[in-house]
Amino acid sequence: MSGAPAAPRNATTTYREAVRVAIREALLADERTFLMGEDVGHYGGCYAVSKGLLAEFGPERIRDTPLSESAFVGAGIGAALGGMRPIVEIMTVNFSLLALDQIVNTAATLLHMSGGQFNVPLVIRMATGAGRQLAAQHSHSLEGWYAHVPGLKVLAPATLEDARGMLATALADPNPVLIFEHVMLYNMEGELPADAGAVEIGKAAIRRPGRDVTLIAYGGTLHKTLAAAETLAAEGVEAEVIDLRSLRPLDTATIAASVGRTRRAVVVDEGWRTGSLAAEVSAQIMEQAFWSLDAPVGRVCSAEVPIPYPSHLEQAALPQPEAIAAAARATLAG
Amino acid sequence: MSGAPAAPRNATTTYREAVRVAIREALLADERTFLMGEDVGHYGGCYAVSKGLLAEFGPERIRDTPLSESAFVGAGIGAALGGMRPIVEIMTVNFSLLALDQIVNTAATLLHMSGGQFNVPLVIRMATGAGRQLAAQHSHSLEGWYAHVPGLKVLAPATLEDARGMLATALADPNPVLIFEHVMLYNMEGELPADAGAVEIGKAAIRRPGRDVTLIAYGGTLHKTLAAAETLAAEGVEAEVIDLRSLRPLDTATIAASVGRTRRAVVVDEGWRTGSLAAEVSAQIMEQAFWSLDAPVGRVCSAEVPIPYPSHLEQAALPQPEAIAAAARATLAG
Amino acid sequence: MTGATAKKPQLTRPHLATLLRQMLRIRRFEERCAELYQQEKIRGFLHLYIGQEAVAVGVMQALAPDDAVVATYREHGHAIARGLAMPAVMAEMYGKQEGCSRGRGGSMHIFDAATRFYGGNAIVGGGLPLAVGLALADKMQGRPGVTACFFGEGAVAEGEFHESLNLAALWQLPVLFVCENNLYAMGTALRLSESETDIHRKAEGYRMPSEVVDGMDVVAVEATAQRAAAAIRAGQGPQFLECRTYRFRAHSLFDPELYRDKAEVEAWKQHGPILRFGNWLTENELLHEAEVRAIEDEVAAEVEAAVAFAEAGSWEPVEDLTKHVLLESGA
Amino acid sequence: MTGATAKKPQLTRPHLATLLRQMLRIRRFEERCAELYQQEKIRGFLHLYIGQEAVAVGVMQALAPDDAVVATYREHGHAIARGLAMPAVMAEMYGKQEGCSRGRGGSMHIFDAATRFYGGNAIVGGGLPLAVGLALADKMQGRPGVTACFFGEGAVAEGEFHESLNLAALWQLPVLFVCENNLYAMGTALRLSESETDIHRKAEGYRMPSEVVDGMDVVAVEATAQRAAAAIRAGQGPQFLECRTYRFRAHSLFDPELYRDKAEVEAWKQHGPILRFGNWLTENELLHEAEVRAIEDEVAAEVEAAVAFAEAGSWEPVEDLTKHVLLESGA
Ligand SMILES: Cc1ncc(C[n+]2csc(CCOP(=O)(O)OP(=O)(O)O)c2C)c(N)n1
Ligand SMILES: Cc1ncc(C[n+]2csc(CCOP(=O)(O)OP(=O)(O)O)c2C)c(N)n1
Ligand SMILES: [Mg+2]
Ligand SMILES: [Mg+2]
Repeated sequence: MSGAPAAPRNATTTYREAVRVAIREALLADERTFLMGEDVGHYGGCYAVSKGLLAEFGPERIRDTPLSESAFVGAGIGAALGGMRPIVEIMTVNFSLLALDQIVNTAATLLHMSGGQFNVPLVIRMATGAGRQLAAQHSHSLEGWYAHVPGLKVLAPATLEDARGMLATALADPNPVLIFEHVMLYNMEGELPADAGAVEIGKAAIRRPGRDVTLIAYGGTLHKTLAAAETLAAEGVEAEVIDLRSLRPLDTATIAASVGRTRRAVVVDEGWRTGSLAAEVSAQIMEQAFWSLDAPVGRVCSAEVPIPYPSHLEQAALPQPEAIAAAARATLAG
Repeated sequence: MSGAPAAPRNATTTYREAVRVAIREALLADERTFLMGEDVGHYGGCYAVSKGLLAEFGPERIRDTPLSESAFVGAGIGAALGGMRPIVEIMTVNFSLLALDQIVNTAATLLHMSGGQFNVPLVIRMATGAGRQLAAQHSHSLEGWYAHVPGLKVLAPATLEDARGMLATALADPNPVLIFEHVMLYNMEGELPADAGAVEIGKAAIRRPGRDVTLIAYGGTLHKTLAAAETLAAEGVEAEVIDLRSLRPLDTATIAASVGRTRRAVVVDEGWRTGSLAAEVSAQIMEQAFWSLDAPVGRVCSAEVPIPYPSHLEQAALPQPEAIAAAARATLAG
Repeated sequence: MTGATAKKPQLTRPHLATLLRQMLRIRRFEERCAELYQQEKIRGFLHLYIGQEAVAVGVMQALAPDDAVVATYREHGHAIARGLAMPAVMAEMYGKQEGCSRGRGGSMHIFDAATRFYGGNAIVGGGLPLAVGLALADKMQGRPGVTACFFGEGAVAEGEFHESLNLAALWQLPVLFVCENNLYAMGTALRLSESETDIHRKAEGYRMPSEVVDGMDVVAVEATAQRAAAAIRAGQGPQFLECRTYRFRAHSLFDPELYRDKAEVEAWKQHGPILRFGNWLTENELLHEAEVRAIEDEVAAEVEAAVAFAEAGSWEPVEDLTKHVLLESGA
Repeated sequence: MTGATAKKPQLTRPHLATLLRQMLRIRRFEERCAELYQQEKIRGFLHLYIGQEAVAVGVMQALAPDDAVVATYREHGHAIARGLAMPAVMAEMYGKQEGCSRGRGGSMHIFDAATRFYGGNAIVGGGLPLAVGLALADKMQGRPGVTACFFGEGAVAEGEFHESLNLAALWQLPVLFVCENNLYAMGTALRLSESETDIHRKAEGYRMPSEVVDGMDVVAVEATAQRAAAAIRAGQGPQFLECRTYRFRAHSLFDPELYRDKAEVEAWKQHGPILRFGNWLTENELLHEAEVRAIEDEVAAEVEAAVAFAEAGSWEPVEDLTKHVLLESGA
C-alpha cells in the first residue's frame, strides 16, 4: 500500500471494514444488489464482515440462507439471470466444494451453452486460506481451481484498496466473478483515502519495485512476500514484488515484463505445491520469458499435507517469509 | 503397447473389456470388494463396462445407487472404514463435482485428521474427457484437480495393460485411489497376454524411446501423442513419449531423466491450459531440469472454452496430433 | 392448491386441437431426430421425450409469456411446447450456428431468451437451484412470473432437490416444480432409487402443496397445472406436481434397455398420450379424422421445413472457437 | 419403533449415578476447555456442547462396544460419553501428540479406533454419508452393529442429509440418526432455515420411523434411544431421533451472540439437563447430596488429571510434518 498517491483525507481502517463499506456502497448504489449467504444477517457474518447491514437493509437484501451451499449459489445464478445483481457469500472456500457443480457447470457455462444469450452477472465472495489453526477441513486454498475454469473471473484482493474497490467493478462485470478474501487479512489495518472506490480488476500490480528478482504472490501471501523482500533488501538484494490481484485472467504481460528485467523469479502460493496456481505462473514464465531466465523459477507453496491443527505444524506447512527469501537467494546463486 | 515382451497366449480385447475383467477378478478375489454406482447393475454401466456382472454377482455386490453422488461416495468411504474394499463408480468426472467434498474433505483427510488411525482403502473409478460431442457439462477433464490433493492417489490408465492391471493394485493400496478412464479409450482394441494382471502404479512409462524431444502425456492424449511422434519420425525427429500413468504422485524422476537426455519437452493434457496438470509438469521440469533445457517446455492443452457441441469446434478445442507435432518442432527450432 | 381461482382449462375444440397439435409436433420432431441420429446428422446424446408429451404440453398451457422455464437434457418437448421455433431447435440439434444456442449446446442445451427458456441442463438436479433463483428475482422485483421447473424422478434423490424445495418453500417463491416420474432413471427403476416411491409425498416434508396427476392425460395435466399456477400467482408459494408418465424409447440412443421388459413398454404405449387423446377426440367427435390428418400434414411439413433449415444452416467458423466464454464488459 | 424388544433403561441407582456422572464429566471438561481457550492453550474453533449433554449421554447408553459413532465439530461430549479417555481428548485439544488424533485434528477432529469413534467432522452434514457407509459395511458383513450419527438441525438443510436418509432407508441400513435440534445453526434460527420446522417429520419422506424427544431429559433420551437401537437390531432398518435441546454457550468462542436474547438463554438454562436431573435425583432421594458431591470431586480430579496430561504432553516434531498423509502399502 505504499506508493499510493497523496489522497484527500486518509482514514485508518481494516480489511474487514473495507469489504463491509464496499458491500454497503453496492447495496446503496443498486437496488438489484443483495447479499445472500449463511449467517450474513443475524449473526453478522462469520468473519463479522456484514455486521450491521441487516439492521440497515433488512432481511430481503441481507438474506440469511439455510445450510444449502449448492442451492443458494444456484439461486444466486438464477437471480442474476432474472435481473438481480446478487452478492453470494460462501462462508469459506472449504464449503464451496458443495457448490462447485453450480459454479463450474452452470455459472461458468451458461453464456457459452446458450450461444451468448444468458450471461450471469453474479459475484461470489468467500474466505480462503489457513493460519487460524482450523485444521484439515477448514484451511484450504483452492482458488487456483477456480482460476482453471473458462467463463469465470477470479480475484484475490490483498490490500485495503482492493478489498474496498474490487467489489464494485466485479458487480459491474456482466460475468460471474469470484472474490477470495484471505482469512488472515480481515484484521489487517491501514490507511484508505476517504474517496477510495472502484478499482480496475484485470491487472497485476507491482507492490515493490526491484531489479534483482521477481517475487510473485497474491492474497494472504503478499504480505509474507513483502516481508521477505525487506529481509532481502537488508542483504542488498532488491526484489520486485508482484501482486497478481486477478487469478483469472492472469496478467502474464506484467509478470513477463518484470522477469525480463530481473531474469529471476519465485512464485508464492498458499495452495499445495503440486497443481498449484504457482505451477501455472511458473509455466507461463517458462513459455514467455525462458530466454530471459538466469535461473529456474522457484516456487514456495504449502507442504503436501492436510493442514494440521497445532500451530507449529500449521506454520511449518505454510509459505513463510524465510522460505521465500531462501528461494529468492537460490535463484541468485544459480 | 508395442515393446511388450512376448507373452504366453495373446488375446484381442478392448479397453472396456480389460476394465470389466479387472473388476470381475477383483470381485472373485476378495469378498470384501463390491462395485457401487449409478447404473452399474441393471443398465450394465453407462459405458457398458459392468455388463453381465449383476447376473454373476447379484445386487448386493453390483449395487445400483440412486442419483446421490455425495452420499454414495461418502458411503463408499464409510464402507471402506468398516472393513470393505469398495469400488465406487462415478459415472463421469463431470458429476464428481457433486461428490468432491466427500473426496477432498473426508477421504483425503481422514488418515491425517485421525493421527494415522483411519485409512480409507477405497477405489473410485470414473470416466473423463471429451470427444463424444457431449458439450459443455459432459466433457470435463478435471483429473488435474484431484492430483492436487494430498492424501489421494490418482491414476490414468491409457493402455490395455493398465486398464487391466491398475485396479488390483489400487485395491491392495490402503489409501483412496482414483482411476480416470478416458471415454474415448473404451473401444480401443489391442492384444493382451492371457496372464495379464496387476501392474505397478507409481511410475511413468516410456511408451516410445527417442532422443530429440520428450513428449509427456497421459490417458486419452497418449495415443494422439504417439501419433504425433510417428509424424515427427517421418521428418527425422525421434520423440520420446512418456505416459504419466500416475497423476499423483507424479514420477518426476522419469520425466527429468528423459528431459536430461532430450533437452526439450512438450506436455500434452486435455485439461484447459490455465491451471492444467501440464502446468505442474512444466514447472517440475523447470525446477528439476532447467539447466538441461535447450528450449522452453511447450504445452498442448484444451482451448479455454467450455467444450462446444459441434464436432469441428470440439475437435478444435482439444489437443490434436498436429498441434503436438508443431509444439515439438517449436522446441527444436528454439 | 385450493382456494385460488384457477384458469379452468377450456375444452373448446380449438384448444383441444392445439393440445393435440403440440403433442404431435414434439412426437414427429423427435421421430425425425431419431432418424437423423442414425444418419449421423445429430450426434452426442439424444434423449427422446416420446411418451411424455402430455406433460410438457399440459403444463405449458398454464404459463404466460413472462413466466420462465427450466428443463433438463430431455427438453426438446418443453422447448417446442414453450414456443421455440422448430427450425432453430432443429438447427441446434445439428450444431449449426442458426440453432437457438448457436449450435454450441446441441440436444441437451436448448436455450431461448425470447421465451425465457433457461435450458437444457445436463446435470441431473442442476436446474432446480436455478429455478429457485429465477423465482427469487421475480419475487424481489415484484413481478408476477411463475418459474416452471421440470425434472425426472431420478433427480429427486439428488441433494439439490432437497435444498431447492426447502429454499423455495421457506422463501415462498413462485416455482412450479414438475416431476416427470417415468419410473426409470436411465436403467434404475424407481423402487431401486427411492425409499418412498410416492414422489409427491416428498413435498410434504417441506410443507409444499403437491398433487399427483396422470401424466399420460394431457387434459388432466393442464387442469392440474392451471390450478397450481393459479395458486402460485395468488401468493400461495411454490407448488409441486408429480406427473406419472413413461418414456417409450431408450434413455438415450446408446441404451440397450436391458432393465425393462418389452411387454412393459408395449403396455404403456397402449396408454400413449397422443393415441389416447386422439382416440378420445375422434370418438367424441370433438375432432374429425380429416382434421387430425390435416394437423398431421401441417406438422409433417413443419418438421421437414425445420430439417431443411438445419441442413441449409452453416457451421460457426473455427476462428470463433473461444467466443461466448465471457461477455465483454458494458454489454 | 414399536414391536422390537427394547432394552428398558434400568433406573437403578448406579445407572442413574452413571448418567449424572457422564453429563458432569462433559460439563466440567468443557468449562475447563473454555478457560484454557482464554489462556490460549486451546486454539482454532472451540464449539462447546454445554447444555446438550443429555443427548450424547442418553444415546450412548444404547450402544454396544462394537457399534460405531459419527459426530460433528461439536463432539467433545460424544467422545467422552462414548468412552474415550479424557486425557487423550484434552491432549488433542492442546494439539499434543499424546492426543487421541496425535494432535493433528484438535477440537473438531476427535477420533478413536478403539471405541469406533469416527470423528469429529467439520463439514456440516459431511458425517452422514460416512455413517451410511459404516452401516453398509456392517450389514454386508453380517455384523450386528449400529452406527449412531449425530448432527445439528442446521445440517438438515444440506443435500447430504437428504441423500443419506434415502440411502439408509432404501437399503435398510442399521443407522441411528440423531438430530440435535438446538434451534440455531450458528446465528440462524430454525425458522429461518427450514420450511418444516418439525424436524422429525422429515423422516417420513423417506419412510423412516422417527421420534421426537426432550433432549434436556437424559432418561427420556436414553429410553427413546434404547427403543430405536432395539428396532435397528431387530432388523427394522434405520431410525431417526430428533432431540430438542439448546446450546447454552456461544456457537464458538468467536460468536458475539447477536441473534438471540439473553433471556431466552437463561430460560433454557432453567431446564438444563444436569440441573434438572440432579434436582430430580436428590429430591427423590435416588442420590444424596454427598454422593453428588463425591461425583463432582471425582470429575474435578479427572479433569485436572487430563489437563496435567495435556500439559505434560509433547509437540510432534516439525520433521514429521508430512506424516499421516498416506499409509504405507501393506500396513
Ligand atoms: C449429476 C448427474 N449424475 C448422473 C448423470 C447421468 N444421467 C443422465 S440422465 C440420468 C437419469 C436421470 O433420470 P431422471 O431424473 O428420472 O430423468 P429421465 O432421464 O427419466 O427423464 C442419469 C443418471 C447426470 N447427467 N448428472
Ligand atoms: C458445509 C458447511 N457449511 C458451513 C459451515 C460453517 N458452520 C459450522 S457449524 C455451523 C452451524 C451448524 O448448525 P447445526 O447443524 O445446527 O449444529 P450446531 O452447531 O447447532 O451444533 C455452520 C454454518 C460448515 N462447517 N460446513
Ligand atoms: Mg426418470
Ligand atoms: Mg443447531
